[in-house]
Order: sequence, then C-alpha cells, then structure tokens
Amino acid sequence: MSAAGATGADPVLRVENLTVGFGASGAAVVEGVSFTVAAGECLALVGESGSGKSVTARSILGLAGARSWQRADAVELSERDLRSLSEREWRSVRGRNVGLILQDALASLDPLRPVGREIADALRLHTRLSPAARAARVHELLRSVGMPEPELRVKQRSGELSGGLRQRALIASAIALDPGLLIADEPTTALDTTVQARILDLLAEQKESGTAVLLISHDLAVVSRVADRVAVLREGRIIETGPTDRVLRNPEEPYTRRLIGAVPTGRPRGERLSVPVGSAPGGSAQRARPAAPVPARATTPRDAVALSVRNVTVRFRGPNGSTRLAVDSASVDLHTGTTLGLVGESGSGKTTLARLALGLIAPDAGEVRVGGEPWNPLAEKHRRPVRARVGAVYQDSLASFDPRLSVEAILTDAATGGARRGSPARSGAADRVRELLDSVGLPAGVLPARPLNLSGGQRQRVAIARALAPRPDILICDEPVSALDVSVQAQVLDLLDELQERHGLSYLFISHDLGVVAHMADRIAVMSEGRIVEMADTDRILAAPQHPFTRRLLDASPRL
Amino acid sequence: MTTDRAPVGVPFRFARWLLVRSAGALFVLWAVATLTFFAIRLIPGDPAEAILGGPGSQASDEALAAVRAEYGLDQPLAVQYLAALGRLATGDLGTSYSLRTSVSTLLAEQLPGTMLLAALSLSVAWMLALALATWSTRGGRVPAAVGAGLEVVAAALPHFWIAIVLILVFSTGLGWFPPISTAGPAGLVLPVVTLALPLAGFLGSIMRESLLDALEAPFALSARARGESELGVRLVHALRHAALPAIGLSGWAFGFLISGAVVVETIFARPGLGRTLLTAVTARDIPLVIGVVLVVAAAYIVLTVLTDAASRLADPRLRAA
Amino acid sequence: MFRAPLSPRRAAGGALGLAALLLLTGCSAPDAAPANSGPVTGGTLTYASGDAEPTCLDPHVGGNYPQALISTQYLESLVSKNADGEIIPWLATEWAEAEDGLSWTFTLRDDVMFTDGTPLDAEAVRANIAHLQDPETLSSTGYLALGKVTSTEAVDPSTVRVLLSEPDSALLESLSQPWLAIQSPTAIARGMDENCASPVGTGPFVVEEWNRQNSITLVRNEDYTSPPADAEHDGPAYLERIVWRFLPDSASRYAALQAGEVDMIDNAQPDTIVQAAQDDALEELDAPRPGASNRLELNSGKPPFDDVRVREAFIRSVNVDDAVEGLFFGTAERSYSPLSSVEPLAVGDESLFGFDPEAGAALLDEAGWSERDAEGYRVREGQRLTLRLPVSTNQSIPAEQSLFEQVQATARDAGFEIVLEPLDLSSWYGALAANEYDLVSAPYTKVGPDVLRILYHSDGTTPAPSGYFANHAQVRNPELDAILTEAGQVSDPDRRAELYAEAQRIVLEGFYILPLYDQQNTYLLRSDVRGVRALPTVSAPTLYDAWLDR
Amino acid sequence: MSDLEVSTRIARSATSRRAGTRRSATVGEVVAALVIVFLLLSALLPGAIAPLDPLAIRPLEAFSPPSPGSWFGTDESGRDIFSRVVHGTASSLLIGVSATAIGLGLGLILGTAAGMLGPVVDFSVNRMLEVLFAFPGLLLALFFIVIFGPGVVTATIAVGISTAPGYARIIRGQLVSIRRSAYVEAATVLGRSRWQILYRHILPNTLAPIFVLGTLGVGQAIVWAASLSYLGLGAVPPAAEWGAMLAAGRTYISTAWWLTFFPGLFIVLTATAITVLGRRLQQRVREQG
Repeated sequence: MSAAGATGADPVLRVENLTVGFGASGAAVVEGVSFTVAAGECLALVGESGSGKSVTARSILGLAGARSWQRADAVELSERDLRSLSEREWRSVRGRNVGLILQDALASLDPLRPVGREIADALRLHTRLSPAARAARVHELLRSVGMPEPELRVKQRSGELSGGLRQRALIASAIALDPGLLIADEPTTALDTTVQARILDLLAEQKESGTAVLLISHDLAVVSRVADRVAVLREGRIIETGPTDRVLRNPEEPYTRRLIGAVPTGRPRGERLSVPVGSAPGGSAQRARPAAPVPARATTPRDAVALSVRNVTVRFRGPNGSTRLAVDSASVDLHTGTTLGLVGESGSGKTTLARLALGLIAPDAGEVRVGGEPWNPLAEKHRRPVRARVGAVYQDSLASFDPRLSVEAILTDAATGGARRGSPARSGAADRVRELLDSVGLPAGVLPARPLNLSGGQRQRVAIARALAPRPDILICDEPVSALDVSVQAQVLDLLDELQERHGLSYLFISHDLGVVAHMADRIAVMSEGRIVEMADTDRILAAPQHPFTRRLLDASPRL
Repeated sequence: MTTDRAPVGVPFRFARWLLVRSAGALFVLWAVATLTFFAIRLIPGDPAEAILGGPGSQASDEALAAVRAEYGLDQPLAVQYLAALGRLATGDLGTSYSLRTSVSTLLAEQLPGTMLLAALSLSVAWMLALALATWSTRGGRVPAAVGAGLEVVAAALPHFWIAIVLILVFSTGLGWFPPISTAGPAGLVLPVVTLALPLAGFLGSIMRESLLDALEAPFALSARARGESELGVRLVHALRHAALPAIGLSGWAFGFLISGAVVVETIFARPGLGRTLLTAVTARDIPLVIGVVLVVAAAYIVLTVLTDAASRLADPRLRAA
Repeated sequence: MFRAPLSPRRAAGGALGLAALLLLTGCSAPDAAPANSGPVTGGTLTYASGDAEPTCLDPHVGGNYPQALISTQYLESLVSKNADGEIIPWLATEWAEAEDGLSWTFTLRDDVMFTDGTPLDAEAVRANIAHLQDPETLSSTGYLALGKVTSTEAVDPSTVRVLLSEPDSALLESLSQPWLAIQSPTAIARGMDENCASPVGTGPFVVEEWNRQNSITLVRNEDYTSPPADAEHDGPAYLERIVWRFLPDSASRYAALQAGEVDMIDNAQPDTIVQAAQDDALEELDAPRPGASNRLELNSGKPPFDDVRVREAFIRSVNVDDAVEGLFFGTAERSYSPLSSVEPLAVGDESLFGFDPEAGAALLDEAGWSERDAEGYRVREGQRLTLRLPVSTNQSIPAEQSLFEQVQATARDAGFEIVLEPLDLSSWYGALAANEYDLVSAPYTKVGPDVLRILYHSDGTTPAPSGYFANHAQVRNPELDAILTEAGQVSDPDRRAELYAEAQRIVLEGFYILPLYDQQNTYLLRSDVRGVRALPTVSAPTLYDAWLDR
Repeated sequence: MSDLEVSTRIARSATSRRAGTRRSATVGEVVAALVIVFLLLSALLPGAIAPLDPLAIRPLEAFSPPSPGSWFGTDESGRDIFSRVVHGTASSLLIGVSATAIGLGLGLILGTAAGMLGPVVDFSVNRMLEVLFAFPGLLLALFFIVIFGPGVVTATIAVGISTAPGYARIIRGQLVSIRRSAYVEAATVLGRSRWQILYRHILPNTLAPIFVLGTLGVGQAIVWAASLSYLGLGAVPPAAEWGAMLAAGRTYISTAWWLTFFPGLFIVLTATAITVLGRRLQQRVREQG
C-alpha cells in the first residue's frame, strides 16, 4: 500500500472546493472540501461525528437530502461533471458508476425483501438482463463476496442473516455493476472485530481489482488497514491529508495527533489517551502520564478477590421451548483494585455474565461472591443492603436514566440512597453531588439539565458519577465507551483510570474491542459461546495467546 | 413470501404458533358465548313475555307457561346454559323469539350483506388511505398539512352524520344514488362511502407515518444509491412498509366497521347483521342477540388470527420475537 | 343543493289547497290527471312501510295495525264498509240479527276458494272464530272484538250462525276489521309458526316470500273472484306482484319515494306531505283511522289527576293549537272529540279545550297547588306537581313526540313538570301495567263507536292477565258504564247515537282526555300509481284496484 | 386493538420520527386550540355566547332557516338551534370526559393489575381483554344499554366501558416496558426496593402519558356517545345534546337540513380539535422521554 497509486493514475473522482449546507439560510456543514480518488486507490475520510464526512459522501451521489444545497468548483466522476446532472441522469450514474455501502446493513437492506432481490435491483435498473441472467449474476456476486450457500441466502431477508453476511450482501448489491467508484460509509461499525477484518479484506480486494474506494470512518485503526491516503475532516474542513502511514506516523496537525493519541489499541495499561484540558495542543500523548505506574500496579495485592464468579451457568428458553446456554460454567476472579477485562463477540454471553455479577438474574448453577460473601444466588432483600458495594456503567447511559429526572435529581437520589425529600439522609446531599460532579469533571452547570440534552460524553460521565455515588468498591462496566467518538472515548477511559487510582476501585470491564480491553485491563478473560476460553494477564494474552479464538481475535483487531 | 423460503425450523414454529393462537381463539369464543348468555339474563323483564311480543300482547298465563316450557326457560339457569352450549357446539343457535325462525338461517341470510358491505368499505378505505398517504408524502409542507388535516377530520366523522349529509347531497340533492340500499350496485355506493371515510382517516394516518419512516430509512437511501427512482423507492420498498401496520389493523378495522354497520344499515334500510342486532337488542331477542354477537366475535377472532399470521409471514422481524 | 325552507304559513296554504283537492276526490287517490288509457295489467308495485315489521302475518295473532296493512292484500273479511259508513257484503252476501239480538245468521258466497284450494264455507268461518278465541292463538284485538260471542254453528255449508251472550250492536263493525279476516282452516291447522309465515286467505294477492328484516313479496291471485261490493272492478288484480319493504326511517322512506325506488309509502311525515303537495310526481292519500282520536289520556286513577280541577287546569294551560299548526303544517285537523272524525257518531266540544293559563292557575291554587318551588314548579305539601308521560317510540310519530315536548314546555310555565319517557313498545306497556304514568297517548283503532266501551268502561281498568288494560284514563263512572253497556246492545240507530253522544259528553266534561287530532294515516305515492284506495273499514289501503300508468 | 390504541400508535410513530425535534405549533394546532377555547367558553358560560333559552319554544317560528336573527335557524319547535348547540356543549363535553374517565379508570385498574401483579394475573387479564375486544365498541355499549336501559348516564358508562379494554392494554404495555427499562434496572442496582422503584420511577412515568391518552380518547367518546343518542339510546329530547338533536332533526332532513347539519358539525369540530391537541400533547410527552 503506497500513496504512489494516487499520483499515477488519473482520478476517478475529483472534488474541488465542495461546500454543502442545509436549509435555505442554513450554515455550511461541509466547507471547501477538495480531494481525488484514483482507480485502484482507497481514500479514507476520517473524522468524528458531525465532521461532515457522511454528508460529503452523499453529496457526491446527489443524495445529501431534500433540503440541502451545495456549491463546488468541480465534482467530476471520470471526467464527467456531476454538478449539472438532471435527476434521471443522476439515476443512471448511481449504482452503475458509483456504489454506496452504508453502516448497519440490517437497516440498509429492505427487511421485507429477500436480499437476492435487493442485489438484483441494481441489475434490473441498469441492464436489460433477463431475470434468469440476473439470478445467475446475483449468485456470482454473492460468491465473490464470500457468502456461504448463496442459493439459500438469496431467498432470505436481511433480518435472517448474521451481521457479517448482511454486510457482504450489501456490498454485493453495491458492486453489482462493478462501478468505478465505491463509497463505503462506516462499513464496519457495530461489527465484531473478526467480521470487521473480513469485510475490510473484501474492500481491499475491490481496490486491488481497480475500483476506486472512498472509505468513510471515525476509526483510524480501521482506516489504516485499507486506505492508501487519509483525509482528516474536522468541522466540515479537511485539515490534513496525505499517505496513510505518513499521516499516522507523524501527523502535522495537533488535532490529528490528538485523534491518533486517542486510539487505545496497542497502548500500554495506564497510559493517558486524552490531552488533559488546558495542556499544550502540541503535547504528545505520552507526556500526559508516564508509564511509571505500570510496575507499581504489579505490586498491588493480587490475592484479595473482590468479585468471584464460580462456574455459573445460565440457560435461556427460546420461543420454541428449546433452551440455549448463554453462560456455560464460567469462572472468573476480579482482584481488588484491579481491572478484569472481559472480551468476546456479540452473543458470546458477556452481558449475561455482567447481569449475573450485578445480581439482576440468578444463575441456573454456580454462584457469584462479592468480597467472599454470598451475592448471587441470594434473596434480593438480603442482597439489597450490600448492593452499594457494586456499581454499574452501561453502554447506553441515556436509557439508564429516568427520562423525567434532572442530573441533580439523579445524583441526589443515588447519593442519598433514594431518601425522600426533607429526610435527614438528604442533608449535605448537595455537597456530595458537587463532589461527584468534580470527580467526573463535569461543571455544576449540568445539574438542572436532563440527560437527553447532554452530549454522549457528558452522559457517560453522569452515569459514572451515579455509579460512584454509593461509594462502591466494584464497578461493572458493560461496553461503557463503544457508543462514543474516539476522542471522547479516550477521555472516559482516562477518567475510569483516574478514579480507579483514587478510590482503589475494582473494574469488571466488558467490551467487544480487544484494543480497548487490552489498554484497560490487568487481566483479560476471553469469552466465546458462553464459555471463558482463556483467562490470563493482559501482556500474556497479547504476547502468547493460547486459544485459537483468542488468536483470531488478536489478528483481527485493527491497530495503527 | 411463504414459509418454504424461510430458514429451516420456521415452518414448524409457525404451525406451532398457529395452533396456540387458534386454541386461544376457541377459548375466547367460548368466553364470549358465556358472557353473552349470562349478561342477557340480567335484562329486566320476562323473556317469555318478550317472546309473546311484550306485555301488550295480553298473553295468558297458560300461554306464558307454554312458551317457558317450549324455550326451556322453566329450567334452572345452569341447565339452560349447558343446553345452550350443547346446541352451540352443534352449530344450532336456537330460534329467534321475535322473528320466529331459526337464528342460524336468519344469520345466514343477513351475514353476506354485511360482509359484502364491510369488505367493500375496507377496500375503499384502503384505497383512499393509500392515495392520501402517497399524495401527502410527496414532499412539500402543504400536501403534508392537508393530508394530516383530512385524516384527523375524517377519523372524527360520526357515521350517522356522514350518511345524512351524503343522502342530502347525492340523493335528495343531485339524485345520483338511491338513498336506500337497493339490490343494484348503485345502492351500495353511499353506505360503503359512509363506512369507508372514517376508517380511511385512521388507516391514512398510520400509512402516512410509516411511509415517511420508510422513505427516510437507510434502505431507501441505499435503494436510491442503486439508481432507484423516487417512484421506484415508493412502489418497491416504502409502500409495503406503509401497508404492514395497516394490515395488522384489519381486525380492529372490522370491529370498527361492524359498529358502523349498526348505524349505516339502519339509515340506509339495508338488511344485515348490524340492523338485525339493533332490532334484536330492542326486542330483547336473546337467541338472536347471542347469535349475532357470536358470529361477529367469531369473524373478528378469525380475522385477527389471519392478519397476525399474514403479518408474521410478511415480516420476518415479527417471527424473531 | 338544499330544498327551499318551508314556513308554516306557506305550508298551511298548501295544505288548504290540498284539503280542497281531497274534498273533490273523496278518500281515494286523485285520478284527477287524465288517464291516457284504461287500467294496465301487470307490473310490480313496491310499498315501503314505516311500521314495525310484523312478527306474524296472520292478523289473528296479536292483531296490530301493521298486520292489518299487509293482510288487507291477501285476507278478506265477512263484511266491509263503504265510504258512507254503511256495512256492505263481502264474503258474506247477507246477514240478519235474531229478534232477541242474541244470535246473527250470515249467508256466505258459495263460489269462493281459499288460495290453497280449500272452499270457503260455514265450517271455515266457525274454525276462524274458534281460532280467534283460542288462547293459544294469542289474539288480542280480535279476541276483544268477539268478547260477546259464545259459540258459532254451521247451519248449512253456506250459512253460519253466531251466538252471543248479550246483544252486540257492534258485531258487524267488528267483523269488518282485518283482524277478524277469514283464513283457510287447512292453513290454520298447520300450526302457528307456519301460518304466521304464510297465511292463506281468499284475497287478490298471495304471500310468496318473506325475506325477514327486509321485505315480503306478494303475487297476484289469478283465480280471484271475491272483491268487496264497492270495488272498482272484478276479476284478478291489475298488479302482478307487490314488494312490501320495511323502511323504519321516515326520512329514508320519503327520499326513496322521491327517488322512485318505491311507489308508495305510509306514515308520511307532515313536512314531507306538504312538500309532496308541491311535487307533481307525488300524490297523497289521507285516510284517518277510525275508532279513537289521538289524545292525551289523564290518569284519573291516582294523584294528582284524581282531582278534576287539576285535570282541567292541565288542559287549560297547555297550548296545543300552535303546536299542531307548527308541527303538522296544517295537515292535521285539531280534534275536540274522543272519536275519530271518520266516525259518524263522533261528538266534539271545542269550548272545553281553550288555552287559558289564568283559569288553569286559578284552578291549581284552588286545588291546593299554590306554592312554586325554586324552578318554578307548583308544589303541594312539599310534593312537586310532576306528571310522567311514557312515550311509545313505536306508536308516536316524531312530530307527535315533538308535540309532547311543546306541551311539556307550555305546561312548565303553568307550573307542571312533565317527565317525558321515550320507551320501546314492551317497556311502554310495562309502564302502563305498573300504573307508572299520569299522561299517556295510546292510539286505538276499531271500527265504530263501540271503541268507547273498550276505552272508558270501568271494566277496562281491571288488567288482563298480562297486565294490559285499555282504559288508561282509568275512568270509573257507573253512569257512563250503564250508558256504554246499553249502547253496545241497542239496535235502534237513533237511540244508539244519542247514548254515544251522552257518553262522549261525560268523557269530555270530566276532562279525562285532551283530544289532539285524528290518528294520522297518510300515504304518499308516485302519481303514476293509480286506483289505490283505503278500505273505509280501518283505512288500510287496498291495492286490488291499483295499476301502474307507465 | 381499539380506536384509542390506533390513535396513540399514530402519534407514537409520528414522534419516533421527529424524535427530539421541538417543532412549533402548526396552523391546524392553532385552529384546534381556538376551537377548544370556544367550546370551553360555551360550556362554562353558554349564556354569554348564546343568550337565548335553548328550551324556549316558539311553535309559530318553527323551521325557520339560518338567518342573521338566528344563525343556525330554528328547529321543529321554534327553538334557536345556535343556542341549543352552544348550551349542549357542556353536556356533550361532560359525557365525553366522564366516559373517558370511566374507561381510563377501569383501564388503569386492569392494566396495573396485569402489569404489576405477576404472570398469573397478567395472563388472566389479557385473556379477559381479548374477550372484551371480540365485541366491537358499539356492540359492547349496546349490550350494556340493553341490560341497564337507555339514558344519558347509561350511555356514558357504556361508552366508558367499551373503551376500557383499549386503555387497559396501553397502560399494561406502558408498565411492562417501563419495568423492563434500563433505568429501573439501574435503580435496582443502586439497591432500591420494589416500592421505591414503583413510587419513584414506574408510576410517574406511566401516569404522565395517561392524561394525554385521555385527551385522545375524549374525541372518540363524544362521537360514540352521540351515535348512541342518535340510535335513541342516549340523551332524550328536548335535552340539548348534539346526538339527540341530530336524531330529532333527522326526520326533517328533506325540508330543513339545518336541524341536523349544525349539531353534526359541532361534533366533528370538537372531536377533531381534541384529537389534534391530544396528538400534539402526546408527542410532547414522548419527546421528553
């Protein structure tokens, strides 16, 4: 992969000074963006949510939306000026000359139509092929995207396919008429890492076969796998562009540096990811906190077990009476003051384990102990008094807040054990709430706000503050950052680290992203199909994975 | 969209589901029958006298006794109930007090008319709703506002008032359609429109909302990106999504239409279940009331099961649950 | 789009013209428009009835007006009545009353067959009267009319003798009613359910099909031979079939007639009658029913109306004339008599019913209802002057119900509280049976003044087994009883007239009733339907002479 | 499914799309608001709007068409239709509101029982609701009326009862979804007792939308009640109730359309206005959660 490809061939797509806005008087969300993509080349537009990457991609297809407007000096697809196209000309371009792959194939393929039809549509619209010929071509395409048993799949609907197969189907529909340009908008987000890897390989193949690929992503690590060149977007402007390895090795722009710095993958435990507020923009990530504490951690007592899960088993009853093992005699120990990372793919039973640890469901066999005391199974009324010891941080924090309550109400309630207004327990609550806000780095200004009106990062901080309110010594964090932008994710991860330092907390840290887990955890438990297939210290897992699944996970997880 | 296309195991699960569902339906039917039977016993007044045409008929005690014996009204309630159930099981709905004929045959006469009316009204309502939904979602504030407005107003129209206004304008005024339901198709127009309008209001709203959802959904975007025209997006993708919830509502719609039929059949002097029910109710014709209620309930239940099945087959997302 | 509104004034005008028209043409539908040719045979006439659908087509069973309407087309009686009110031959050619008045002998036509082939003979008549008197038949009207009949004997095939417990001056009139029509004994023998569905008579039409809740189809009786003496023609009827529909909703009914969906409707509403008068395509047939007039009966059997002063006060303080004019557009003549204006012996006294609130108020004060409560109603000993008026929604046309509302409103000014209770028929009967009423309007149709005996003889206050009784005013006046009994027996016409006049005077001066108008019985028909006339017996229309001029 | 569930469903999907977006009132909503204000005025002080006595008869001025003197004309007894319609507002609204209250009350009891008292109760209540749903709305109402006789009160109760199943099912759904919600789980993790959770989270979040639900229901309730009056099973003349007025005027439809037109118009206006506002409120509530 070299940038050379870019300069040599003449560009398939040339965008000159593109500006896009919404509403008659609306401000531009994309401003003066210029880039080119050549045949057999992959250009990645990287940026965080709201940076205007998707809008850019869509305006190239003339699909920016009904109320959008755009200006550009040039939008050329293999020398053809796209700016002056009529609606029907657009239609001839879409699908034939440009293919689009969207995030979340579940929603991007019509859930009511067999995927075969969806794929065939492109053919129906742009070719005169007979239905039979189309069917044949569809099989061909499915095979080419590595879809197992295509003849069965064509008849299934997107809802009946697994995430990976879905995405393959979507790609197949996009490349049906192998267009010169393929636009992939977050093609792998919300996919398991192993699947993600395969999809990225697929895109790479397309590129090799001479297609120009415009890849849009928020994830630098993903980008680094396929992209030849990277363009970093921020607030609608391209602030830095260049060959992938150059940009990643030595970024020129501080923002780019910060983005890169925020990627946890391959970063040692305890290393700071985000730039502390007010620190010099030029500051490289390393300086934030020396790697010193790492050995220090090694000395912390490993024998004291905060939370122990002893070969627990959980069965779920399926709709047709069949039972499924969600957790299969799993055992893990969380040592005091440390972080146990739990990694696995979707459906591997991670969350069920978390709910067990939180005492929200009872195990069918085995038991969970907290600080050696029985915890689950246990009658709720006996567990309630000690619940203060175990807190939780969820992925979707918004859903975990009562929509009627303000931040203040939420924290006060959490801090005072749900005491009613005016009860003595409430005295001094206000100070405690302030204290909590400080500890998670939120201004007092958010108190009257409702979580709905906060940003994702702020919500997650409120969630953490709430978890801390009863002064727990264990936090169960279930995918706490997977919904967040990379820089925000960095801040939250750092916050968790700090808090652990300050309060000597023990974390059960659950994530599908090995990179994140590896960065956060002292020990890692790898989970697959309900079983703990491997559990060891982080470095051992990274250095010498035993279980084949662990190895696959490791290979698949993208790093810079 | 048949089961054989679905992955292995689904046909079995579907059969199972259908079985459970039908069992439930039978239970409901029984409960309805029971409820009706006992509820009607709460009515003040002597059924025997009702049979003889009210206290005015000067029925002698012998006559009353005779009637009680004939209709088994002298038996204890439990016996009557069991007898009623037994007859029900054999499809015998008893003899109408007021019309002095077998309820089964009577309903057999009345049912087709009402079903025809309901079916026609439902389809007309569907067409109206679809037309309105597609038109009002073609973009632009005005169509959207007008569409929404029409729907709400239509849904708020009382059947009897529509009927009156329609008769006033199209029969008395313009003389286009007969004011009463005659044999010919012309006689059906006004009743059908009367029933269809409010229903179209409800269905229209549902369809418009789901149509908008569908048009903004990612799969619509990727369809466009495939080079699909706006019309194509609607026909190939969006309309099914708009239709689904409305299909699911057919059971409710039927109930709504039957309620309307009571009024409409009376105003347009159209023989049918609705009118029969009203007369039966005022005449306290117990067997007839039970008969009508059972038929309606049965039709309703069957319809709900069918529509549920249809939606399940049409929409894999429902099977997941 | 909408028709021009109709002011009562203009309505009245129209009605006057209409009345004139009626004078010219008597009681039958105007043939004034020149018929382009003679009567045409064939065609189907659609009749839309606003009355409740009968539950039994055999008028012996029960016996109400809806049954009379339809059975007139396929059943016939022993005698009929002509426009001058004289009894005329029908199935019976002649008759004679015995000297002692305790038996009547009828000579029957010997050439008449029922439509099922059974011959009409003395035995058939005997069977019919037996059928009427058999409690199993559940006859009401016919049963009452034959109250004095003890037995019947067939002298010879064409002669039948009826024996009475006491002389009955009303027997012929009773027998002329459709509720006592003669049916095939073979058909009767089939049992009630079957005979209710398809009764068999000697009439010009035959019941072909009964499509319940919808319509009854009648077809022509090709072998018809027995028209009444006053019929326009003989031989089979002109019409080939009659479709008898039931359209309870008056507005739909009229609209259907306008649209030509139906050829003839009954129970026409006043406003539509006036409108039809201005419409060349429609004709009117006004045939007030015989028997009692429509009147409000004051329950003298319990307070407050057990006090004659309160009864008079009530009658004085309600304004009926304005109401009748406003609501009936002059189509209804105000009545001041207990009897229908078609009864030759009817006697009225307008002076008793003038609207005079002052007089009314004085009477109430005198009767002790002097205080008024917060809402302005009269009270006595804390008791409010409340009158319950159960209204039979089946028997009172909308205009009449509105009239009661207006009575309610004017009575309110005088301090009466009238509680209107719209009830379905059986609940209404129930309310009467339970004596839970102070006012009631109960139409009663019977041929001849003998109806007075049924309505005002104290016997009428003792309820029948089912709780029904006809004397709703609960008049218990021995003098009146004596007069009515005698009147029911004397055969001398003058004496009879004298007695009935006296009886009516007593009823009127006792303020037992507030007469309103004749029992409205107006038919509207398309002008191209000709020859329809109402039988002078109970004013039910006969379609025997009817033909379609199309 | 009931009319009510349908209406709520409409509003719900409408919101899910515009989630979060605070849109300003549309023209329709403004008009609806004005109509409601007018109706409330007519209900509270009808005398101010229509000074004439709605029951005062003037037999000789019967059937006079709409004119500057009497805007909606007069009826068969010469009563001023405009004042009757205005004075009827109170009773019609009252019927609609109390019917809804009854339905909501019953629905609340059934729904809460099903939603809170465990699977057994839930199952039986659900079966019961299924049974009730097998009677289409008017059927249930007719039934009730046969048993307890016609009249305003029974008609109101009847309509109330026939709407109850709809409310019950919605409320149950609400409860169940809230009990499964992440924030209830979070409260459990914080060690809150069932009663604390019920009192602090479940009830408030269930009750908030119910009031809105009611407003959506009132419109339909008024229409059904009017239908019953029209069939002669509800309010009786001379009461100035819209349905009853329509029924009475029906006879004169071919000669005096205004007797039926205006009461009907008011029913439609009221139902429409209430529904529009109801939907708006519902979207509001949902936007907040």
